[in-house]
Amino acid sequence: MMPYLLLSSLLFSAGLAAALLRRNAILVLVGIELMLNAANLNFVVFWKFGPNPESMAPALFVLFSIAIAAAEAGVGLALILALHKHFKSTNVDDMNLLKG
Amino acid sequence: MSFDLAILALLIGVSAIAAITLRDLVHCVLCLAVTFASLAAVYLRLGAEFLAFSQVLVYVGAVAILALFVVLLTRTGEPRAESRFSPQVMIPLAVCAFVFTGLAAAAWSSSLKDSPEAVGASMKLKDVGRELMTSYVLPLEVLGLLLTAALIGAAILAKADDGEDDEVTDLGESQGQQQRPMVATTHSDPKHD
Amino acid sequence: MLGTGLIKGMAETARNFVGSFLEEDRLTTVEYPEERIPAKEAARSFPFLVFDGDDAEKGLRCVACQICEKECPPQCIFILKDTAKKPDFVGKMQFQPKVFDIDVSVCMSCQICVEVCPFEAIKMDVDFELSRFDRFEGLLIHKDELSKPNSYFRKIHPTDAAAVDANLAAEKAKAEAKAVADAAAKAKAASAAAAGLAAPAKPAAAAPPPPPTPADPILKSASSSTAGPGLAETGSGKTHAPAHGS
Amino acid sequence: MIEWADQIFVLLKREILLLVPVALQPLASILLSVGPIMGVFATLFAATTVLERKGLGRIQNRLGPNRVGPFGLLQPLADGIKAIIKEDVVPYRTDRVLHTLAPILIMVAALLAYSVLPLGRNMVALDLDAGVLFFFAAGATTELAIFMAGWSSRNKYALLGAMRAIAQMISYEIPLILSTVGVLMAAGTLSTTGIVEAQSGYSGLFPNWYVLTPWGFAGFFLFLIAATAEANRSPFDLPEGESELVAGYFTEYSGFKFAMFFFGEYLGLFAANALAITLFLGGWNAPLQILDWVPSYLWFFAKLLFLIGLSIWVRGTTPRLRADQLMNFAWKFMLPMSLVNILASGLWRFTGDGVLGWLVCGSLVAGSYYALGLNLAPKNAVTKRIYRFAT
Repeated sequence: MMPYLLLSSLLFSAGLAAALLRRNAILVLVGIELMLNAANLNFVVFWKFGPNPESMAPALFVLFSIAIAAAEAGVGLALILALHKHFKSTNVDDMNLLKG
Repeated sequence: MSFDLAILALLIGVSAIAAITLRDLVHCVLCLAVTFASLAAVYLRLGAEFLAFSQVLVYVGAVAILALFVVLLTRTGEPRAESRFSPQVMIPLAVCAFVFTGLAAAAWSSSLKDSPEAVGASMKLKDVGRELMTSYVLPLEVLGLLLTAALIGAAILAKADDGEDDEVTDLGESQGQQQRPMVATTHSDPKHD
Repeated sequence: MLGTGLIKGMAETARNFVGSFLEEDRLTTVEYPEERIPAKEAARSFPFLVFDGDDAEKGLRCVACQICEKECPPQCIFILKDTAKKPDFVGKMQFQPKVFDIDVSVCMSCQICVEVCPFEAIKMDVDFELSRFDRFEGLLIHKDELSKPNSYFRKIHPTDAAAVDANLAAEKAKAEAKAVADAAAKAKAASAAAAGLAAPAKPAAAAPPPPPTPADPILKSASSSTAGPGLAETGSGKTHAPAHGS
Repeated sequence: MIEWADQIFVLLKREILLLVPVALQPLASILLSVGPIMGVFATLFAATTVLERKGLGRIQNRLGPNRVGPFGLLQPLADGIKAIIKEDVVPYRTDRVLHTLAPILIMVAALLAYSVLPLGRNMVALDLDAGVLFFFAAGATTELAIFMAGWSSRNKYALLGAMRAIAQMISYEIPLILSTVGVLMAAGTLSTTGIVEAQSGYSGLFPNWYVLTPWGFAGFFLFLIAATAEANRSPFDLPEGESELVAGYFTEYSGFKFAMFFFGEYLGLFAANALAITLFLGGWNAPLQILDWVPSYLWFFAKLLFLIGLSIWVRGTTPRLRADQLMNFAWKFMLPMSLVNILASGLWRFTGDGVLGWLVCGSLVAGSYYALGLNLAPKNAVTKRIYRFAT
């Protein structure tokens, strides 16, 4: 169980680093996706190693999470496109105006 | 830790790090796709077939492709010479290291640490479907609503708004380089660094 | 209704598919190296040099006037004049080319050389199978290879050749008549000089009366009208045997 | 005897496995499943190329290839040798790694899909619980490979072709998956072998295939159309429209890499056709009960060849769609039609396969087909053009 959890921690920290460090908005979104995936991996691991492997709840939770992540990616990328239309840039540091 | 898991872990680690550090955005997203696919392999190894295939279908087949499209649609001329990372590097890195150690320590001190793998457990599709249609039918419907809303929202957000275009271009020209056609910019993509 | 057009189209292609096995007439192509469609009379590939008689050196019509060389748009013709002269078809002494090269990799088959040649010496060939292993030297065709007999020209372009032959025959006859007339005048002058000494000898060269030399356009139109049916025949004739598929 | 002929390959594999030491048996089992699949479908690819060229030739009143070997049957061999010994030209500015990986990935994705296809009774490499989902997951990877090919070439035609291909594949993936949902509902499983089992047996003279129900019939054709679009075949071959984009996303590929793309494309087509057989045409089941003695794999390949012939026929008939027609067809016809089809297959479960079922589901499917077709028809009917001066 330990290797899986370490792996998911690594994924989560990598995603966090991308979200905090990268300037490009797309990569910020990529980091968020990585963090979501780390959480999904944890769910599956806890289902497999946990006390109640008969329950389907973790699987369904991951399924919902995947679906929501897809929606989130779609809206997020559309937002980036809209921002790019305004600022001609995807650099999050450029988006420092409070007006649209 | 078995051999195949070691390979998968290595693949996930390397591709995730590559996905967040590479300069070329297309490479980043392709590495991200590798991460997703290897994660699906891990799910497969854990006996969650259905989740693994959903993961590939949704993440590799849709999210990564969508991200690639957006990368190509948002290219503006030559990439700027400045660093691809934010100016303050140390603080976020410290935060990430802290989060990693925290998570690892939590995992280490967990009471489930040495719990055995449930060998026979696997996600039978029939059970998943039955649960989905009985106890989780409301979340499913809400999810459908959410996806519809996201679809419409994304379409409206990404739609070209003709009315505002004039002032937008003024703002854009004052701020950055003029936009070049997509194809030409991908050609002039320098391979330095 | 949606899909009817597709079904109609698929029925048509199915008819073609089945029909191509049943009716040989449907097949629009021939199996090339074994069977070939005879060249159309107006076909042209690259220029060649015409010679009369059997000897390519002696009968060559080209007089190395270099008009074609100058007129050639892509400049694919190269001519070197020979110092020696030779008699042309009427017997007049003319220059001849020492070197006559055509680079068919450059030639664009425009036929301008043929248009400008005053001696009917350069004509368009129909031979298209000119692939060589050497791209530079191989496609530079020299005089000996360029020279082809008039009979070949008659075979590939019968209408043109008939007109050209009639034209040349007329010119030759005109020249001969002139020669005869000159000779007669000379003899007359001589006989006038020797007046009364001898009976006026009839010119021995009792040349046959020169054939009527109609003006060129008339001749051309006449020949082309006679060649009309022949042209039509070559145009429609599909002489290949329907032997394929078996 | 009949039993033996049907199961000869299964028995053969079992016998060979017994000769292998126990430690190596899993590996040997994999190889014994993968090797024949690759061999058989590579041969089928070779046969299809020559069949397609001859068929298209006949459709256009030509002879087709007939030079290499008797009746031109060795043509694929000559093509293969040519592809292998041809120079591999890689443009200067390409992204080398991606440029090399793309054809490999496209082949891997196409071959992966074969692991869940039942080629005969007990002849499936991987009997997964979620086999159909696996098939679509493998197919989704193809898009990534196409993008890699188009983007790494640094060629505007390649990039445009890749973008078109991806947009088209994403649009048609939805009706492709939705058109299978009716079958999945009826069979109650996502396992390919389970679906074939559900279609075995005969009611009267006819087999219990899903194509012989109103929703199955519509679903079959929806699936075939969507699969044709997924495989980028005519009339949906915009991504590689020669008249516009040179060769689309594999413009900058030559030699063996090009052959791999070609191979991958055909493998994708075969896989989609094989899945159509599995889902709608009863898999390896015989069409008539009295023909049950013919080995099951022969039925499978006979059906596969039939569908391949159909796709060649369609390719020889249809002209290329315009981009807006392509998208309109996907979103305004295929998608609603497949949704209606799911509804019809749900109704079928309650009405049964009697007269009532046929009446209700049949009229639902036919009516929506007619209505959606009307909607798709051009607003201004095309009339014969009249020239004022030319006669």
